[in-house]
Amino acid sequence: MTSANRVNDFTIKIATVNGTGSASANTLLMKSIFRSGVPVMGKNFFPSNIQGLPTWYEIRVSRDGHVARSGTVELMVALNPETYARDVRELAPGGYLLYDSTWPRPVLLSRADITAIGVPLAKLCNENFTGVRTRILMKNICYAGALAALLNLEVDRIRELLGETYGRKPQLLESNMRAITLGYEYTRAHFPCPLPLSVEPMDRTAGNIIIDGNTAAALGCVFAGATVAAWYPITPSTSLMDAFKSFCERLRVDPDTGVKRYAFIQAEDELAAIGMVLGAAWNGARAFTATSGPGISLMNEFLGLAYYAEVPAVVFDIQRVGPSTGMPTRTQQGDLLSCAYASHGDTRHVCLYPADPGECFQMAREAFDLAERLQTPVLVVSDLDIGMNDWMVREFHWDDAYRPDRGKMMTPEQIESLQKFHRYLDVDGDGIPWRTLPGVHPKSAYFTRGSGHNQFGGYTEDAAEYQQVLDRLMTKWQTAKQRVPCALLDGEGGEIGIVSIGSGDSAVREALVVLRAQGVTIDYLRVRAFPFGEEVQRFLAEHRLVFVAEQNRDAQLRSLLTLETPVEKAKLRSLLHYSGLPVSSRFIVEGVLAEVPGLAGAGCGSRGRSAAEEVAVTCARDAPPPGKATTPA
Amino acid sequence: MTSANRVNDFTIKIATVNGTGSASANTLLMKSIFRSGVPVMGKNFFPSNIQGLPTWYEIRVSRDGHVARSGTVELMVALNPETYARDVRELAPGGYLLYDSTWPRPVLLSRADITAIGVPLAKLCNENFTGVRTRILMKNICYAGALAALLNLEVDRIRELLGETYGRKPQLLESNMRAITLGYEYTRAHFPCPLPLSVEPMDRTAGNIIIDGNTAAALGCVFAGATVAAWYPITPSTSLMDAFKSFCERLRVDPDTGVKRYAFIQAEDELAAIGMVLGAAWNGARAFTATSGPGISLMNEFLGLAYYAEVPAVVFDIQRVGPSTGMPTRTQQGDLLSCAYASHGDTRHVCLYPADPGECFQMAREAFDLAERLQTPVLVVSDLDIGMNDWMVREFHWDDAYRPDRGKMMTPEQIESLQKFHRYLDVDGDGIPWRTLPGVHPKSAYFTRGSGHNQFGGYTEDAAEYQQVLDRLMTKWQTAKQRVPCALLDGEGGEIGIVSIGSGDSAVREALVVLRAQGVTIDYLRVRAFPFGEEVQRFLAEHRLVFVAEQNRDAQLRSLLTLETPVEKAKLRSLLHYSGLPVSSRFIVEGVLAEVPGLAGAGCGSRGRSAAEEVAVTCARDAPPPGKATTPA
Amino acid sequence: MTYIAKPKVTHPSLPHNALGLTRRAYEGALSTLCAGCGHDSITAAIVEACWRLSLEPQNLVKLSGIGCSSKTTAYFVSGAHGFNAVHGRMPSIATGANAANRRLSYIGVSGDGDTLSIGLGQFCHAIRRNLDMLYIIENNGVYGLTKGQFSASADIGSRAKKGETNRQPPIDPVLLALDLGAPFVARSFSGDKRQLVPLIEAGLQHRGFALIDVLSPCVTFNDHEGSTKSYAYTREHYEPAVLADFVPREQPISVDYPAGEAREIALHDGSRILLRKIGADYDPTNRAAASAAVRAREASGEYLTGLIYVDATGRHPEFHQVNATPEEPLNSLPMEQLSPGSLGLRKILARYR
Amino acid sequence: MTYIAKPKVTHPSLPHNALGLTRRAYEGALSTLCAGCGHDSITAAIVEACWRLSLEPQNLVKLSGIGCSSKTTAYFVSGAHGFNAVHGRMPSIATGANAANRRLSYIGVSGDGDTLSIGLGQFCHAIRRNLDMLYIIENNGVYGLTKGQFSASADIGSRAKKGETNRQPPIDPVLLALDLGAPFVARSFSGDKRQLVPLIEAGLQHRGFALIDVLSPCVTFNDHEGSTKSYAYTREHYEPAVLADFVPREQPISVDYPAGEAREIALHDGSRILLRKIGADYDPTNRAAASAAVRAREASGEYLTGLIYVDATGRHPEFHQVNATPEEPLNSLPMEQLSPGSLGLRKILARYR
Ligand SMILES: Cc1ncc(C[n+]2csc(CCOP(=O)(O)OP(=O)(O)O)c2C)c(N)n1
Ligand SMILES: Cc1ncc(C[n+]2csc(CCOP(=O)(O)OP(=O)(O)O)c2C)c(N)n1
Ligand code: SF4
Ligand code: SF4
Ligand SMILES: [Mg+2]
Ligand SMILES: [Mg+2]
Repeated sequence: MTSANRVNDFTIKIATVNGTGSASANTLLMKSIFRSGVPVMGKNFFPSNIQGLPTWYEIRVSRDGHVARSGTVELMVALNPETYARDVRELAPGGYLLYDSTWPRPVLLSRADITAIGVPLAKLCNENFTGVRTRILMKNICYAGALAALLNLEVDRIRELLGETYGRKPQLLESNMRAITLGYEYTRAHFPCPLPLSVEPMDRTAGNIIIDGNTAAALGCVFAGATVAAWYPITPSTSLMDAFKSFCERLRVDPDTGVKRYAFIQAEDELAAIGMVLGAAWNGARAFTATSGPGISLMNEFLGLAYYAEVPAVVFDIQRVGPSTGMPTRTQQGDLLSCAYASHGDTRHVCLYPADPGECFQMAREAFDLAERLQTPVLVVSDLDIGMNDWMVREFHWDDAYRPDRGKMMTPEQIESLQKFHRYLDVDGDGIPWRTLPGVHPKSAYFTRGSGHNQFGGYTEDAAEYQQVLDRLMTKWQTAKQRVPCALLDGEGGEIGIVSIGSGDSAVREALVVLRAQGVTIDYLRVRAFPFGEEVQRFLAEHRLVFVAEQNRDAQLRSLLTLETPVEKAKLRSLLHYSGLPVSSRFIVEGVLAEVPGLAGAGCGSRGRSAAEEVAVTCARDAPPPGKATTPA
Repeated sequence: MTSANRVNDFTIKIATVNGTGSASANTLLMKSIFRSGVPVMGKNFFPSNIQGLPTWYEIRVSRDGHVARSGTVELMVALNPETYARDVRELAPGGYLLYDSTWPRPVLLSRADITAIGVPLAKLCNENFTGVRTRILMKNICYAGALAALLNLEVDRIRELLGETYGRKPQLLESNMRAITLGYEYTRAHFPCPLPLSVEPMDRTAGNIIIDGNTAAALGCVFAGATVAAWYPITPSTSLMDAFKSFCERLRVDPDTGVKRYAFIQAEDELAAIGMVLGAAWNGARAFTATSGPGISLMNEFLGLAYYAEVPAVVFDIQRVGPSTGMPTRTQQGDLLSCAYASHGDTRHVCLYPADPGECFQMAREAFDLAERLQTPVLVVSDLDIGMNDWMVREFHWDDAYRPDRGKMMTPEQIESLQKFHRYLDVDGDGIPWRTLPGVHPKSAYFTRGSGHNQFGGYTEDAAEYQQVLDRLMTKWQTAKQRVPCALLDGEGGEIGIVSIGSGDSAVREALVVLRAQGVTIDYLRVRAFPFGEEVQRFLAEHRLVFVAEQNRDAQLRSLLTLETPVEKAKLRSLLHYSGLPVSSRFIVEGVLAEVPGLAGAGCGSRGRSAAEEVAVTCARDAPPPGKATTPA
Repeated sequence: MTYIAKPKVTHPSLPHNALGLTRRAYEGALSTLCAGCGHDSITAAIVEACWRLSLEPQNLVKLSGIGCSSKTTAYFVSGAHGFNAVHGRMPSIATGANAANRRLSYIGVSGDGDTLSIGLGQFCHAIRRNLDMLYIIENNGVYGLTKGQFSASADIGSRAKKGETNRQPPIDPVLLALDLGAPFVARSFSGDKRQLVPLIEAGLQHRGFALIDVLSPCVTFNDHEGSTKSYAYTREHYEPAVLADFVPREQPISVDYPAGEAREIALHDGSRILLRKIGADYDPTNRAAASAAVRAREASGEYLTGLIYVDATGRHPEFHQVNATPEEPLNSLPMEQLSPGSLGLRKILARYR
Repeated sequence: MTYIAKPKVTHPSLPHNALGLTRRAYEGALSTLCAGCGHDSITAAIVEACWRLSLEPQNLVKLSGIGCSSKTTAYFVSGAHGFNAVHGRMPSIATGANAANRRLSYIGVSGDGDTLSIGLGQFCHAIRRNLDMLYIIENNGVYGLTKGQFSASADIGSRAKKGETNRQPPIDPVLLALDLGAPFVARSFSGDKRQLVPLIEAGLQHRGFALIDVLSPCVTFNDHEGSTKSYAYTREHYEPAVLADFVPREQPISVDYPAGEAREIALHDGSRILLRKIGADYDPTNRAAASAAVRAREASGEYLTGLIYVDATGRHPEFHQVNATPEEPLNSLPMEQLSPGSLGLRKILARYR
């Protein structure tokens, strides 16, 4: 750690054991920093079990508003004996180590370049609380008190936060506050406080919230008017469905009758979950499911049916580490290819790629509109990092004028005026046919099938009739390119570009700032949807060298770009991160410099904006359709 | 039809109704031509139902040995009133129409450029046979007699063939022969026989057989020593499994005890079928399944497990028209992408692409060896055209010295000599670890899982340990490139190349002959496996322009080439055929000329061999491993 | 919003139902099944039942999987929307469709392969959810469309056309449905329209999951001697347990039954099922007894048929009752009832600050 | 080819089994389940049973799906190969493995979610095939690993930790297994080692599919008041129907039972199960009666436990008997017995000329 000023600019990592209540302490710490007006982010690295295994929480404090992992840890709270050695090792030189000095920790001696701060957390709690479980829980609040002292957090704010949580349980509030105070007092009494890395109030968090992507996506579904949610539990998608359910319980249950204005169905597996979504959407409800990689694999057959029979559906894929069961509680962007081309035959799917909870909220709504407009499944491809971690994002907004875009769904009057309704006819030349709902009009019936059908909806084995429908689906695909959210551009005119996707965004944006400080200016494009619009093509065409930063082994985004744009792939350089932890800005910086060693100082000019600034560029496609509104980014 | 000499060079198409016994007449015709020493091919276009719908059979007679569809029909046997009009329309100018003149067919009048030959088939049979069913069946043998007269087929040969079929049922033999004679005599009596397009004995079929790819693949599985076959019925893979079962019933049942040296399991679905194959292969049996597109979609999850946990498996995908249920009885190459990358996460699979039944036989054996050598699923990606149609191919050979290559499977002695067995350690540097079988040695146990594991086989959520295994899998992938069958090259040194795959081969080979006759010489590469070897890379690099001929809408082979070789994709030109019928040579010729209009006559030199000649180039990789043998191509 | 379709112009003497429609209005596309296939008879029975019930065609939803049997949804009531799903997965499509609009009638047609092999899990779970639908299995003991493999409903000892004998026990959907809590469980035979049509009527009107397992011989692959699902065998071994008559709402019972022989079961919409016992002590409202009776018959190679079990007490809440969804279909709730609006959003977000 | 492992050096006073191994030799990796989880007790019972049976560790194959329960195969008999498949699909892996080598012992461990939701189809079909394996369901009424959702075995009226009440009927694997023809069906409780261990022994030695549904409370998500799968509720409502003792081959029956109270069932390898009836007229060899008894108890919220049904008559041929596979494992047949060679090929191809 450089001795430079680290006030409001450092990373804390807390190592504990899962199921021991440390989560509330971590939230407490993060929120109290957030309420001091200092930008902050929290990432949880938890095991795939229920209780008793190592777990970590990383808090990044960043006066500049960087929300990615930095790649270094300046303050380690090492409370898990099992991982103690490696936790100490991970600390940056010059860093601080907070440990429980109730027991001796000889490993400490191995590093002279760090400052160890021993607080007898267990001892303090054993003396002040009774009961095994209570003592364990309180120990994990007590360290928050110690950190409050070291970082100069305001105790009143902590009390306020505890009050919000335990307001109705005064006893819990009291014991928690007591544990905080124990840690706080002991630390102040025994160590010089605050440390050089500390928190000083600022005003850079106003208008922001701290939220995870799954909660945000669930909220988006509620606001978009989704009424049928079918799913099968799988980490890390579960919290999205839990959130949807609890929002609905709060917002959509008639207080008098108990009537619920939604159907929440726990399916028997993912095949059934997507089947239910298709059935419901075919029948006119806004319906969705959430899953992760294994679920996408299981949904392949039905996704192909939906593509070919043109049934809308919204599927959230909260990616985790694959292949196979992989590491269910680690993050990855490994399903890009399998989502884009899920199923056998010539099948392809519209995908949206949110980068943070704000986009999860917004794209949830967009996904429903697109699915109905395009009559096809829309996959919102998020990941564990976005979905389950705590992100600081702009507060969401909602335009009350919003009405669901049901696309080309015939009204009874329209049907009445027809001679005969034909399901798969390209009446408008955009490749999107009209559909009808059952029960609406006697003339509206049609037959939906995944077997060969002609443009009238009839069964066919005729080559020409079959091809006509398949070709129209490609016309629709072209139309989709103009309807999906466009890629976001930052900077222009340079020779070198970088493309990223989803949760990699924040790391890239920070990296670009760091690189610029070293004289390297790079233009940036973040793709937000598949198929790619022409702005993606243009960006690739206009740069001599384009880095593609993504979180998987096989360069899946680069593959999609190679396949679906005219880019010469030789100019695409991959930056691949696939450890299961969210990519850090450091990884990007080092990756860029390693690839182009001569770059630093060469001053590749570009009139780019600061990457950390809000990216405000939106393309024309983002304009809401007349009468509809969208959430400001 | 040009008036040129069409002796031994024309296509007959027979239009009937399915379930009426015309299949035996068609086989009879084809076989009798084959036994005259004239190369012939038969393709069946049948409906996805059991009885009563239109069905067609195309017989190509080709003195030059072309086995693709030519793209034109010179003799139409139009016996189905329902399709009569379009059948007449399809006939080439100058062609001949054989129809049942029992009823008037006014549509005939619409074409003056063809010769109609009316034979009162129904009348003849009604007068000579009794019983509704018999009369229908005999009508469909009777036309074979008429054709025998028109084409100058030897009646004795037909009798011989009928004898082989009905040898033990003299009554059937007699009635069939009577029907043949009825048609034959009537036709000779009323029309000038033979037609200008007729069959003259040659000696170009010696050493060949007529067989379909599914039967050949099944035979390959028997010879490779497969003992566990698990599947779920699906067209067009069913006949592969049926053939395996019936070969086993003939060859592997102990006549005394009834003991069966194989397990044939009809699974409850495709998920179970692949699960059974994995369980059996994990436990040391050679095991396989066969399926088609929908089955591949359903197998995605398990295929990912097999890739990551390194379990061998052999899967035949007999492709049919997608997406979704599609057209189950039509052919396509639409699963190339979904087979190569089946499952979520960073997953990729070894694929083999047979082009005809000969390769089905050979690659079945290779698939088992590769699956065990590489400890990964191997998908043999065939299609309905190869699998279910009648192909003339070189007779298969077998080397009795062949012994299954079990790959790195530890013997008890090897295990005994180890300190400790570690399942996923890269001992040899080729990315392929060693495995053990249950029940063999007390020190051999390991734990197979699709969740995160380290090189020792232990469960892990550690980033570095996880990545180490994932990286080794890529090393193994590199090794695979050197082990899979190489692409076949024909011609070299030209500027223009064409790449094809699987069943497209024969059409391309014929097209190249036609093109060369017009002064256009093109080098040809047929890929036979994924991942691609460096010969594929080289071919793409050495040609200025490369056509990619394949049978799907989305250019899936071109996509694989683009992704997995360094080729600049701009030089890849797609020739896409996706009507559901096998591609014809005419389609390729016209596609090439349309793309490069100036090509004809420009004489783009290449020292290519005749495309119709046997392609004899094999690369070093095809050499069998020491002590093992392979079938000559 | 519904419109009454004008009846197709047909022969004026054809009988009309309450909607003024003839049977023709309930027909569908021409069948492409084999001549004589049992499935076609079931199609005819469905046409008859829908006509008798005077269902508005557009208020019916037809669902199926893949198979000869599953094709038949195209062959009846062409005025109804149809969804021919993928193999074995019709129940999930039905669940979603039903969730979206509870006001329509749902009829699912499936095969024994579609339901008992690839689709077994979805079938069981649809029953467990007590989805309000009529589920018909056209049970022929084989896979017709893929040319005659044994299905999971093939009986032990049944011989295939090629000679093979099945040695695995059959999965009996009727037993499963009884175990899994289905409130309406029936078995019938495609050749017995008299028994089948009222069962279909009752099944369509009954609230909750109604299963009718219909023995439906496959003339092409499973109608030979030795097959226990052939016409001959089925005719000989099927034993009606109870005869059911369906009596529409507000219609008096037209036939006189001797007292004590008939029993009336009222459905939620006011229509009734009239049951006449055949076996002496058979009680079609006792689930355990029904199960035992089916099992006992099966042991002697016989098929107990008729309305084997029915519960119209509403003891078993159906899907929408369990989920407490509104009477109004979920697919047509106005946005105001779904989205809390910008004000609501601000409130919700308060705790994320 | 098998080798006898040298016993790990342990305290000399620990008891040794016939192979000279102590219980330690049958243990596995350290459990990572929650302290008090019922599953850990079942693991201990498996260890005990394998030790008592003197199984050679390498002759055991451990199979599982995904879930807390499915993790446990790593926690016993580390000397046995294990295959932790994907969620719900263990039965197909077991089927293939068993097909390849019939000489080993197969034990599958699964959860109620793994078996009754996503895996229901495979579970039922493995039973139908009468696969020779012991299948243990560690049944806690919830999805433990994904944090407490109701599973399909949750009872009507059972309350979740968050307060929700389940209103859907449970799927009872015991009833299903009885319907589907399983020859060995048992239920037990993780807290009753006395009952459980002999059942595991018997299940492992029994030829054909043996199911043991073990109630196994989830202390973290389903052990509160209101849960019908909690320790408290289970202890109170479980009712042993028959007590089973397992008697290894050639070992005399050590305890004296009053005449008429015990009944011996011989297994194919010569070992025996000794059954002692508890209920007066309970007959564990009558499938229909067993089914009725289970159902009757269930109606009153009770779990009938013990060896509920057993058939050791061999009336139901197991998988390999049905398939007539050789005694020698398929995975080790020599090529000469499999491939007809070049001569054979020429003969075969004759008819393609
Ligand atoms: C995923 C998948 N696997 C296999 C098939 C092939 N297939 C079509 S129908 C069918 C079985 C039909 O049997 P059943 O449901 O009994 O219907 P039947 O034809 O006998 O009426 C099968 C296996 C398919 N369409 N999809
Ligand atoms: C295809 C797939 N879907 C979902 C999951 C997530 N998942 C893991 S375990 C589990 C349920 C486990 O429940 P159960 O079998 O009852 O085991 P328990 O944890 O209760 O012992 C689920 C849904 C998965 N791993 N794979
Ligand atoms: S094959 Fe069998 S089930 Fe299919 S249509 Fe023909 S008779 Fe019916
Ligand atoms: S969550 Fe429940 S089932 Fe899982 S380990 Fe903990 S107690 Fe056991
Ligand atoms: Mg059937
Ligand atoms: Mg459970």
